[in-house]
Amino acid sequence: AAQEAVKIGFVTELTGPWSFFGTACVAGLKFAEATLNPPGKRKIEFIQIDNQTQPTQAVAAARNLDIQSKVIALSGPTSSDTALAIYGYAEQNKVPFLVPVAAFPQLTKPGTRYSFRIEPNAAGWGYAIAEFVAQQKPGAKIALMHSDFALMRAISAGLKYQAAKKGLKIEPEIVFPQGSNDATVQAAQVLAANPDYVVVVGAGGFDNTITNQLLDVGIKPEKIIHPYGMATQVKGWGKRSVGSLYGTFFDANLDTVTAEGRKFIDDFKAQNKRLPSYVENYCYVTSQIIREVIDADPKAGDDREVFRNTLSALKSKEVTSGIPIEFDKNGARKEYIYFMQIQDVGEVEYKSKPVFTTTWDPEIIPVYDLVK
Amino acid sequence: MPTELVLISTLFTGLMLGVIFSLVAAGVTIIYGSIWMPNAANGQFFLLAALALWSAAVSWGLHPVVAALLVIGASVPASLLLEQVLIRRFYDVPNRNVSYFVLSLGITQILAGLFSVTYGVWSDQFQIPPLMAGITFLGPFPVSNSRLAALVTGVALLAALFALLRYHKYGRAIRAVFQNRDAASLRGVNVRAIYRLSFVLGNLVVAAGGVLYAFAYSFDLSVSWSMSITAFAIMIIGGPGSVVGAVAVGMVFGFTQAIVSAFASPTVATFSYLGAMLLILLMKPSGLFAR
Amino acid sequence: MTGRVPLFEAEDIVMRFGGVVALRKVSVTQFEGETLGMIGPNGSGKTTFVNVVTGHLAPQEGRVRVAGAEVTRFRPHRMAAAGITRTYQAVRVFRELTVADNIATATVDAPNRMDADEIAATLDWLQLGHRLNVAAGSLTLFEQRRLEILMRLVQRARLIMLDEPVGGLSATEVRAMLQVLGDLRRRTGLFVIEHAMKVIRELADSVVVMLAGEKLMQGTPAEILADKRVVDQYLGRAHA
Amino acid sequence: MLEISSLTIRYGAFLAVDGLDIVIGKGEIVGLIGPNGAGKTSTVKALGGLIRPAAGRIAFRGRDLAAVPAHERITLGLSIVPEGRGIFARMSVEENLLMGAYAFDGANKAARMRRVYDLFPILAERRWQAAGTMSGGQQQMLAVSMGLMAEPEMIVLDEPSLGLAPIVIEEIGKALIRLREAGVTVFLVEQNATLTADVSDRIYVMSNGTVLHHGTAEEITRNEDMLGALL
Amino acid sequence: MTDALRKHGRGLVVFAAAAYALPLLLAGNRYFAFIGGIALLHVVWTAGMSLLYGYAGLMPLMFAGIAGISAYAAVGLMAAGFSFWTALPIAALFAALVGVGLGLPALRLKGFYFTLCSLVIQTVITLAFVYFVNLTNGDTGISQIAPPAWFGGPLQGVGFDLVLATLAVGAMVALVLIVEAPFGRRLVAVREDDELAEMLGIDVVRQKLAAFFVGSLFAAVGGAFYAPYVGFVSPRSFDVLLSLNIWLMVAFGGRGTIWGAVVGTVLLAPLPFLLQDYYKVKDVIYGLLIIGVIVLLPGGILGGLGGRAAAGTKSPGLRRKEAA
Ligand SMILES: Nc1ncnc2c1ncn2[C@@H]1O[C@H](COP(=O)(O)OP(=O)(O)OP(=O)(O)O)[C@@H](O)[C@H]1O
Ligand SMILES: Nc1ncnc2c1ncn2[C@@H]1O[C@H](COP(=O)(O)OP(=O)(O)OP(=O)(O)O)[C@@H](O)[C@H]1O
Ligand SMILES: [Mg+2]
Ligand SMILES: [Mg+2]
Repeated sequence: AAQEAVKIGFVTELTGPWSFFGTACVAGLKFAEATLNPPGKRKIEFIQIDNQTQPTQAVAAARNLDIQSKVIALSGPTSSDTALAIYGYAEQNKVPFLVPVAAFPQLTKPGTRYSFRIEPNAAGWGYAIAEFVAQQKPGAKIALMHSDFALMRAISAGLKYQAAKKGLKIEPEIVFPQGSNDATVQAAQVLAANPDYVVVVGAGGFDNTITNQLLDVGIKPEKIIHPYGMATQVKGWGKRSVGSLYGTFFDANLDTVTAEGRKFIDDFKAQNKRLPSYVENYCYVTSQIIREVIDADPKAGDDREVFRNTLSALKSKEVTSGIPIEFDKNGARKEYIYFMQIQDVGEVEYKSKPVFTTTWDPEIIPVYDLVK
Repeated sequence: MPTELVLISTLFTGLMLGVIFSLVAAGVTIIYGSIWMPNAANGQFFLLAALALWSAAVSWGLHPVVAALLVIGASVPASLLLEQVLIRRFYDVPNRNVSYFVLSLGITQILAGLFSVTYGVWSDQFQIPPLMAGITFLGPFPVSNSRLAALVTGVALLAALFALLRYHKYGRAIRAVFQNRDAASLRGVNVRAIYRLSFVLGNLVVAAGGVLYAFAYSFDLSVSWSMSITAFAIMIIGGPGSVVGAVAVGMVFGFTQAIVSAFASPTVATFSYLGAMLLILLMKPSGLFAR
Repeated sequence: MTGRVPLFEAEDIVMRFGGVVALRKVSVTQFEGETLGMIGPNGSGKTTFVNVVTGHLAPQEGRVRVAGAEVTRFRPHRMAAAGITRTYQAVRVFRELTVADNIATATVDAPNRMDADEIAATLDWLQLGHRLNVAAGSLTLFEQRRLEILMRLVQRARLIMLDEPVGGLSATEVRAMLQVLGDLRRRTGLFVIEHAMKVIRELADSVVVMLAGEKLMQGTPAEILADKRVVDQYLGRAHA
Repeated sequence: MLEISSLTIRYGAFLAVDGLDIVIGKGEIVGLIGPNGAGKTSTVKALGGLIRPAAGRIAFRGRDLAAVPAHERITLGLSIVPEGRGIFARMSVEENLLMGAYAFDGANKAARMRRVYDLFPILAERRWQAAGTMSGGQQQMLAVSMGLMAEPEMIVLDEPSLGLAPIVIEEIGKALIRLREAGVTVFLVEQNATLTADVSDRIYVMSNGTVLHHGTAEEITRNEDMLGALL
Repeated sequence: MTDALRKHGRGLVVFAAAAYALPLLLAGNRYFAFIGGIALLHVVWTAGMSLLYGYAGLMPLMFAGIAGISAYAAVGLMAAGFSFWTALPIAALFAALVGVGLGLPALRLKGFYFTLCSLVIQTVITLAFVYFVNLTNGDTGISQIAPPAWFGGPLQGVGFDLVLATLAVGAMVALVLIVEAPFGRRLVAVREDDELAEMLGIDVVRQKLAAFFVGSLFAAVGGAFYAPYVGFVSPRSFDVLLSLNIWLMVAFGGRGTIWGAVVGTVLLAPLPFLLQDYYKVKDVIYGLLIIGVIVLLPGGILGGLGGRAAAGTKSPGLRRKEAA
């Protein structure tokens, strides 16, 4: 009998300040949808709603999908504030919620039951940066520049925590308010402090501004570390940033990409005239996970508790990279990051090589206390 | 050497931001001080210019200077069209400042919506290719020639604007129309022409601010609203309608942001000038340079 | 002259605007039952004086007393409560509100207001009864001037300071207004600023002459009209 | 010089001016007096092009003004000093005078200003003062001076005596007579019948939007009834 | 007092009937009921704005900020162990007082400068919400706000909607009573000509402050209920756009008319939700709607014709000379 399709609510940032993330995510999802519904399997259908990068709209959209469309699970947000807003709704109303791209630790704080996160948490990224720097140059001095966003605060908190343990010095630390437009003076301050590394934790266009101004005053690209890098960001930093470093969870230039991952990269590049990066990958992987949940237990398509339990017990691998997927009791994944060094930046593609990779347990550092 | 470095970079930043703030606030205050329109959409116009420049220079591959001139030039027919279709309808309305405010909110909403669905997906990529290559050292502090050029152009524009309003009879006519419209008309001032001219000139200056900003910094869509608020704050403190006030206070804002963010923190800087505004208003409610 | 009760006493008032000294040590006392006039060239400080007495301006020096109590820096609403009120050189009513609403507004914070019957009688006297539901802004100037007075009367003001009450009225209206004011001075204290000598002559018991911010002299209308300085500096040949 | 025929002005349904006819010859001082709300200011506004008449014709030096926008009328030689003075309060005296000659690009403004300062020396003394801070009388002189900066063929003054001290009114009267001697036509719109009678060659008496009486100043002042009503 | 109720009685009864019927009619669909509840909350806000803008002539654009302060305060108090019903009055009072404190410098400004200044204040408040992370949790906001307790259980669903209906009706009754009381008359006088009002014995500063306090109280009460109703607050929940929207709803419906604000609210508040599927054109539609109203009905929907007539009665011909 023709079963009804399984409906998944996908609330993401199609407009508003984070729409470059949301639309990238949707681009990744599109590729997965092409192979998502092979004949003979129960159909999975994504219902997309824009949240305008607005938490209130995100809650309303979640409510709309839950009640009007009767979705079995929610997914989609790529920004921590919208994700947290939906998180509250999902936990209160017992709707399974699979977060593709949002790194704020509290999304999987102890006691979380219905929310699951694919992306490693941001405090962990900071931890990883400290590990990386300590390995490159013990006792190094790090200049930290970050925007006053929750995500950026979380990264910085992790970095500071681990840096102290590893005997690294953080100086200066510069916080920019949201909507900043200038970093000239701060670049000069960084130059004056002469650090071994500069960690640039910016968002959107401001990331480019900081990077440009650091390069302008003569900071060497090899000293600059970005905690995360998407294809568009790398393009934004441009050719003169060759040599600088960025963290990622999936990259076209990784050694570990699987055959399916390679095909995804090539197809995506052909269609979008740029490489996919971890955002596209995670949204691609999200649909794969949902498929596996529905296949593992047919009842998961009709019962939210079953869906939740099946997802929680899932042991799988990212089809694109072969990296294991497994959730802990709070819905967090075993975490990992790659550090890449940029080799060349072109119009469509860029070249970079992995220089460091590390994995850790979600609670190796006290993330949930570090970041409220 | 390090203190000198920080000092010079602070001065440079103060100037750079000050010039851009001044341009936008001057544009806003010209329009307010002639047709009595508090244009909440000025930030969107500012952003529109920056985005148009990006499209022209990056997507169409025009030379940055050509693209800049094209964008600033295009603001004239665009303003004229808007004036024809909407602005002039309210010239004779009694409390038109409120009508204009509502109208400009509507325009803000429309432009914000359009930008968000068109340019939104590239909002981490807005950078303009440099105007010129190379770096100049101001003492120990290196500045890219491109930003230096933007600064010099901005200063020149402000000087030209100042001269126009100060020494050309058009400047006096704007003030006359604002103070006593019927009387100005009886003295031979074509009031509607002055209105139209002011609207075009004001927007042109705002667009120039947007273009220079785009050369000096990369930007994203959120810059529009913060620029609107900043321009309003500058206008109120400087005394609505006063271009001298807009430039003076614009510079103060630029330097405040630079100095406070260098010696305290960038976050405090944002608070500081808005707080300063409240303090100044407590002492002098009509603004510093009220005409 | 003992036994006379002062309505207000202004003593050595100095009022400066930046460099301009609008009032230089001006002292004026008005007694109950007396109508005071004030004349003087343009810019001699007449309106400023009223502004100070009614609390619109705080003088740099000097004191204002009402019923023996110091009220120098009182704001206008407290002066109104003390019974000291004024009209404006440019007529001023709530233009968008009806006449009835204007009157109601005048009574809303008046401690000593008239009751409904008295208001009705006053309305009749000022011939505004038929205009109650008209927006005040669409009254004629003369009607607006009468409404201004009415709004002070319903508060039972003890003193009304009138700043050029016949300014802009036509000759016939001036005559009618003079009658109104003539009756009015029997009901309440009046202080009248005017350039129209006729008004001063007919109403004032005593006239203060202002010149360049100073009180030049005070006297009966006949006395001041005969003064050479007043003729030379204010009235001109035609009135000599 | 000026010919107003069947001028009609409406505000919505309200008829403010109703078929007004006035003729003014070159070099005359003509007075227009009438009570409050007679429609005098409305007439002046129509002359200045600030409101559009419902019907009628205004011809200045033979030219129909209907098609001439407000701001061009001054270049034809018609200079209007509006009710409430029409000065620019927050500009200096000198800037106000320059505004008076705004429409005359090629003119020798310094020379014009000198002539005005000769007429009202107090203005020269106060040339840097903000107009709005001057006394009423000085403001009125400035307003007349602004009107003269256009070196007009004809000047129209709407209630120049309003709120002025008697001696200043007298001064203004003298100034008007000097103007006539210089060949300027004067149209004096007033409520102050004394001033008008003193300086005018002819007087129109207006009420309820139409001309009630018209005659030489002597004829009007000799008419006992009217004298009673006006003075 | 009874006069006021008699005068607006019909309107109030109709409004109350509609307000209570709405949650009941929409009870079958929690999503639509939620939108209805949000609209009722907005009625509380616009009632306060109506008082300030329509009657006192003040046009503050910091309502969202005040609502936000109240919401954060209520959530904070609840986290500290207070019940919602204890937290509500404390938070609302606190927010209204903070609003008055912040508004003090702005209240010295005349007319439109006050508005622009309040816009800047709103921006500062939003920045503060982001900046004081320890109090507000920064830009991530606070989620999972517990519903208020209500007769032993949590206040949820239709129950909460009916409470909001009561709140909205209460707000409108309060507005009617205030407007028709002497206080309302004083406010109108201050709006029309504050100097003259003062001359007539009205303490203008006090009236403005009182009006601002009362208006802010409306904003604050709405804000305190917003938090548990939506279950989530963040700086963006109370940003300048909300402030502008609250004011727009009043202007849109008709300034200075009791029911205009309600009409404006009912039409505009649900729009962003109902247009959620049309996100590409949503803002454009909203903008065009605003422009359309200001061009075609400058006085707002209810005030439309009245507004025009009022503008026409101005007769500058009667304006006499300005003070020298
Ligand atoms: N707010 C002010 N700022 C600056 N100067 C002022 C102010 N108010 C009044 N003045 C000045 O004070 C002086 C006195 O003005 P005031 O209005 O009292 O004159 P007046 O006697 O009422 O004149 P008039 O008969 O023309 O009404 C004038 O020189 C005037 O310019
Ligand atoms: N803009 C307007 N709208 C409606 N009515 C007006 C307008 N302007 C003037 N009026 C009316 O037209 C009539 C004539 O006004 P006008 O100002 O021309 O009279 P006036 O003779 O100049 O009177 P005054 O001596 O008071 O200056 C008056 O009744 C006035 O109320
Ligand atoms: Mg005076
Ligand atoms: Mg007149």
